[in-house]
Amino acid sequence: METILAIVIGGLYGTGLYLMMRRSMVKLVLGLALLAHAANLLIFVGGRLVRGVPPLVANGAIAPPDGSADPLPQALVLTAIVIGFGVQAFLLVLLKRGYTLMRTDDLDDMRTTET
Amino acid sequence: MNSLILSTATRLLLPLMLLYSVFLLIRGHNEPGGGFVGGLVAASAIALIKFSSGLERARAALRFDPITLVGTGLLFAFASGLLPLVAGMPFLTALWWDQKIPVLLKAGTPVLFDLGVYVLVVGVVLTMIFALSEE
Amino acid sequence: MISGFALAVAAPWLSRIAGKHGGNLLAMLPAVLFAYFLGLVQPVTGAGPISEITRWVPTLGVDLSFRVDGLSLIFCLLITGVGTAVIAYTGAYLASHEQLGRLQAYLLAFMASMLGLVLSDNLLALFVFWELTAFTSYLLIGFKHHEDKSRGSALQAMLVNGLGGLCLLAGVILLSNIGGNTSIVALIGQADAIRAHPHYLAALLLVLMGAFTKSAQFPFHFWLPGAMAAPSPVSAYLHSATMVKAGVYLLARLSPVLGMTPEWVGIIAPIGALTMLIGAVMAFFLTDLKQILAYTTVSMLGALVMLVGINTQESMAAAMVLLIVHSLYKGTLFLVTGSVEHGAGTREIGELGGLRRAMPLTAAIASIAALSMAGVPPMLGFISKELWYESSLQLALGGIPLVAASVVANGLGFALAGVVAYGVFFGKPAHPDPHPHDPNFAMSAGPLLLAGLGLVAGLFPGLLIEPLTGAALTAMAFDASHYHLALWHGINPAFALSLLTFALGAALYTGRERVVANLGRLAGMGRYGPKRLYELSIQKSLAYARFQTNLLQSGYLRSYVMVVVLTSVVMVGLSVTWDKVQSIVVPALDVRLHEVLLAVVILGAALMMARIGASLAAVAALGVVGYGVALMFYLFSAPDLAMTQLSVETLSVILFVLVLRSLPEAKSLSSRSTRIRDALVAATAGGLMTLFLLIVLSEPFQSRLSGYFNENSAPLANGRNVVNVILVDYRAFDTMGEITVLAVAAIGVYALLKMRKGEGGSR
Amino acid sequence: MSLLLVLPVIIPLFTAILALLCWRHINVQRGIAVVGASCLMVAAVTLLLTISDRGIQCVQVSNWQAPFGITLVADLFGAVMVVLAATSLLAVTVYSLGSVGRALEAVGYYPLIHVMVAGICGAFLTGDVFNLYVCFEVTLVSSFVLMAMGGERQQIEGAIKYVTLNLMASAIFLAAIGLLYGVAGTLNMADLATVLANEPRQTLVNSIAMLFMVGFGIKAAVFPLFFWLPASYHTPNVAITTLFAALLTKVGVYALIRFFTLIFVGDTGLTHTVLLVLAGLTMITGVLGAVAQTEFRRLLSFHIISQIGYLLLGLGLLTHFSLAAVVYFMGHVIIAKTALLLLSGVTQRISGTSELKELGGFYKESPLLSVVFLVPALSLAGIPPLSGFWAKFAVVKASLEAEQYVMVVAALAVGLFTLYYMLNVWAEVFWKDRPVDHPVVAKAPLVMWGPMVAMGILTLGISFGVDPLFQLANRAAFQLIDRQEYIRAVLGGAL
Repeated sequence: METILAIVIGGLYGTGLYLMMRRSMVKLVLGLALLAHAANLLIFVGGRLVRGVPPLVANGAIAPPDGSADPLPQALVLTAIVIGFGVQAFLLVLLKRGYTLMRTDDLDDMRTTET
Repeated sequence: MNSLILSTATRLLLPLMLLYSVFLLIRGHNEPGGGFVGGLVAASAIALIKFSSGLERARAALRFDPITLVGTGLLFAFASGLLPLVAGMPFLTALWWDQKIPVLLKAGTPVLFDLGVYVLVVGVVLTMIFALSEE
Repeated sequence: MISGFALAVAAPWLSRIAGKHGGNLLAMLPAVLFAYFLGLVQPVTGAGPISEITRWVPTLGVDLSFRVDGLSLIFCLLITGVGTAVIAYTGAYLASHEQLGRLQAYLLAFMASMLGLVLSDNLLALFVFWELTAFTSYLLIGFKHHEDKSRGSALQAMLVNGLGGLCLLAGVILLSNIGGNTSIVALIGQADAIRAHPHYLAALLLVLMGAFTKSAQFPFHFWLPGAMAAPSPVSAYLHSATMVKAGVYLLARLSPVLGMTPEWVGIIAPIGALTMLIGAVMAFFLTDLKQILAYTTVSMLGALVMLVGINTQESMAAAMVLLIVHSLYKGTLFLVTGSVEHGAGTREIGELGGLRRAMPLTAAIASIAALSMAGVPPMLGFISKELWYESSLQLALGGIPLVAASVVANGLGFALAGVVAYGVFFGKPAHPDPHPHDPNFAMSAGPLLLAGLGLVAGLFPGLLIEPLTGAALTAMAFDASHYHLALWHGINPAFALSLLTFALGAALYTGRERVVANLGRLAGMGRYGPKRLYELSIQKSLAYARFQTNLLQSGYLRSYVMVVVLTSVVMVGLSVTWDKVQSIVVPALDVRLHEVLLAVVILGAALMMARIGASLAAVAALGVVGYGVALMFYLFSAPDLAMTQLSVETLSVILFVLVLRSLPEAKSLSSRSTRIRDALVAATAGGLMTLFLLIVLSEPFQSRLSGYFNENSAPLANGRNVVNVILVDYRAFDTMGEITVLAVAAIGVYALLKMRKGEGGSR
Repeated sequence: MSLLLVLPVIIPLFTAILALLCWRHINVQRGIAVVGASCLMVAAVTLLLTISDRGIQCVQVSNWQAPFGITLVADLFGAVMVVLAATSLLAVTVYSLGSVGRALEAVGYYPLIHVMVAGICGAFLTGDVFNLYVCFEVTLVSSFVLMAMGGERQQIEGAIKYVTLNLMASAIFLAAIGLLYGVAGTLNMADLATVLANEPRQTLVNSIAMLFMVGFGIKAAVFPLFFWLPASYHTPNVAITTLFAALLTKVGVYALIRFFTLIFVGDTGLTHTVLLVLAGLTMITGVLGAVAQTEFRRLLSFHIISQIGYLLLGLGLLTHFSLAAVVYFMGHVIIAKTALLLLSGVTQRISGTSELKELGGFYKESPLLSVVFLVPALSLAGIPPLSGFWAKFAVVKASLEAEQYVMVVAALAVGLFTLYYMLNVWAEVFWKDRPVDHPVVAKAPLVMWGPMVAMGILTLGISFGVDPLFQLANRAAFQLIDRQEYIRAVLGGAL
């Protein structure tokens, strides 16, 4: 299953990057969102996959059952998801503000600071 | 948006959702859940008021300025880190009270920390939603 | 000695206070220093060098070790002596100028740096002062800063010197690395080893670059005439006694370390000779007094460098005497030019003549100086020329071109001495000016003194010059015990050459107008000189810089993204080797149907986004990806993640919709070929990532951390949800950061939406 | 001790929280911000002195032993960086009182700059790879907001590019962490250093190292990943630009230095050669970019890039002396650059423009300003005896000793170009007469002058105090090159 997910991750990176190379600001944001998904999945898969044994300690037990999933990548991904959300919310508002100011979604029109 | 059904439903749902959010917060240390998800549920409860009865009502129901909630949440989490410093331990060391408080299972600085996360998430989400709806 | 130097360094600040009280007061400082150094002549020539060390940056091998020997003493005396004259002169010359105080401050700072340069025994300290002289002279040359021309000249001087300075820096570091020491005295001890080192030639060339740019040798000579934009007293100081001589000083100073090799003689002497000729010839065709002086300076610098290049005891002695002579007469003549301009209002020789009557004192001073310049006995100039010829004649066949060049250059010099003194002050008044007059005391005293010294020194060479040059020769590792200096050397080949020089000079002076008229057309060739090269290289670099910057920094975000992606692909691709790719182990396909379906849905939704672009449908597809990922988390034992991802995804979709409803439907903006190109790049990057991940996944894996978390969560951390315990306890610091990010994002959203247009007010 | 190490993070964070709670009271926020920045300064200096006294120190946040919890480690290099961050923050905070204006102050300016510095200090002190990512994000998000804060068109344009490229960096960084964990199974830097030292799969580690290099390279504005910087740095308020210029790219460089002295030193033949090549190209493109500019702050933006090249050069050489040079260079460039940017704000305030063509006359009008310009500008151009000379000298010497002659030539040539455009600025802004159609529009308040002059004096201070400072840099370099002290401090006998 790791192999398949590796392909999915590659696909997410590819489409994300493709969207980022478009001229539309909205596509850019969508692309970044895909990139974030890809990175999160990558960390998750990097810690290897385990089916159906979450790292929870049963009431009264001392440790999670043997063969339970690696909890650390999960914690890392959780942090990354939340951070990603914060960034994305800001990005969306930036996009909105940009559109209100410039009345365009075309990134090629946004070169006034450099030319 | 001001439909009667929605506002009635909200009035009924609101306490339930808030309760559920607190439940998620508390159980988080032992089962899936935690401050973040709990906070999101609580925030959506308030957001529901906004959609049913308008921004002013939602603000009134919240009582606090959401930005202040953000600050308060950070402060709680931060304080849970500072307390151990007083006891001569490193920043954010978990300290636990010996006595078990019923319902809450055990009380300690990690719980305070999670509570901070909860409050902050409510503040953050509502700041965003309120600001976006004021446009 | 240290105290004297400290005072000089403090001078800029002193002068700022005293600046308003006139230049005479400030001239006291160099005068006192001059007296002080004069007092050192006896001990130094008698008992040998005096040195003193202060630690400065021992970590980098830089100390302020000052050492007074004959060589540095000659320079010190020139620097302070001419400095006294110049500073006193300046106070009167620019009496009413509002920035006089600053100019005086720069002059004093410059003097201090110059002193530091010639006194330092530490190569790096010497370099520090070297650069300081360059910068202070930059400020001096650009004194008339409101004029474009002044700014340009200052920049040009600074850049040429900067170029040399950088080479010198490399040379100095190389030299100290080879010799293992930064003290010049110590390096002299290692001279043989250094000359035999494979890096010798590189070090020599780098040092020469420094010396040649500073001393205005061909092809770097052009900055010197350009620097004439400075006020006359500044020119007098920079171009007679100080700045430009620093290069000669450096060569002389390092000759015991680097000299005495075929490379040294073979490179330095010809360049010196060439510079000498070019300077003299160019000067001959000019009509502006200051420019003439500038080019003759170039010529004499060439001569000095040539003599140092010949590197025999005689040539070094000749160089030392010539150095003194030149400083004295050239300083005088520059100051006189200032007085002439001050009095007559022009510097064009065509418009000047017969000023003798209106400015008798100035005329007298100028004549004395010019005689020295012409090398007529009994002036010191005559002695130097004799020595010069003698030392050149000692060379075997190779010396013939040098001798010939010297005679020609001196002949031209003789003629030009006539031009600047006789032509201006005697003869017919060419352009009757309303008020030419002799300047006041402060302006006359300096030149008078300098010119007088030249005369006295010529008559009594044994008095001061002989011991000084003798000590200087000792400093340059020659045995000077039998060294003797006299005005009259008897009738010998050198004297014959002198006579030849006079004859040539006289002929050139009388025939000057005809020669200039006939050859004047050739003067246009100057346009193709190194100055043009300098301008071109600046222009071309600028143009290239603009071109490259516009190319790279195009403003197109998509090309930035593309470059970043390609860079990543190349850099990572560089390191992924083929055998690694082959080592990928595809595990036995342990899959369930619903998982594969889920994977296909995620991938499909993502690909759909790429096709449909920017619309609510794309947002829905993004939602599908997000929920799919959440489900994947759930399937693989991460309920917390699934829950979080689910709620976050919902929230982001809501935000997306809230924002997107105010935006128009996006059109497809790129052409088909662009899209294909981008898709290829993106696919390569994605494919590489997959490959990379597969390589990693093929390796066995053992977490070093998770076992500990699993064992201790319940007993020690009081939590049974290990992931949550990690978040609020083991790695609570991360979570602290995470919620801070959220808080900041909220502020950001608030700030962006609340800010009204025009409130930013930053630009 | 355990307190001292966390103070650089919690002081600015606490300051930010307090300021956040006083959302509506701007004057209170101002007070809190200045007091907070001063406290940070005191804490940072104390930290540095302690480290200098007792060697590398570390603390386990949450009190779980390394490598399981998150370790904060302060070696001399980290402590120096913290002091520099605190210095810039203090200068910029005071400067902001006069330069930022109510509009920005009302939407959280002060909390944001303090959060940003908290993130930066965290990055300098953390001994954990993932925590470094979190600190980066804290820094980054606050910088996003600061960048876009004015809400003007230019800023939004700049911010979009800035945000996009930096988020790419984050995504690459995050992926690299995932892969690294997938190979080494740990996140603690010291632990990683020991694990990877015995790692047979060097080519795999190399690839991961490259991924980190790209991620950090974007943040450090290395060629050819620097585009976000010139696109955006000149758009926000000068105080914000100054803070960014002083610290943001340096965090990237810091991370590169930390990773490529501590963790990825197994195959320096590949990684550090690549670093050298990038260093040369970065220097040259940066300096050419600066030469082409006609606006003060954009010129300074490109200048930042060329200076990054010098820092990388020192890292690429990876000798004890070259690293010492880097540490000193870092201090020099942050201080001198801050001084110069603050000055650009003053000239802009007075003249109402930052186009070089439209400026002028300051030499005549303000000798003080002239001196405050010349000192850092010449220092950056490497004129002795100012700090930049010592920095450049050390780098060139290190390159010569390593026989990297191409780098020597590049470094020296870049120095000449730097001199050229610094003098050009001097000629345009100071020597040239003030253009008639661009008269003086305002006066700069004392709170703007103060920090600017102070940073100028500090530049002189590090110039003439070069010996003790370089000794410090030397010791810091020893700790970097001899990794054992670091590893022992973290893993053996921790608090």
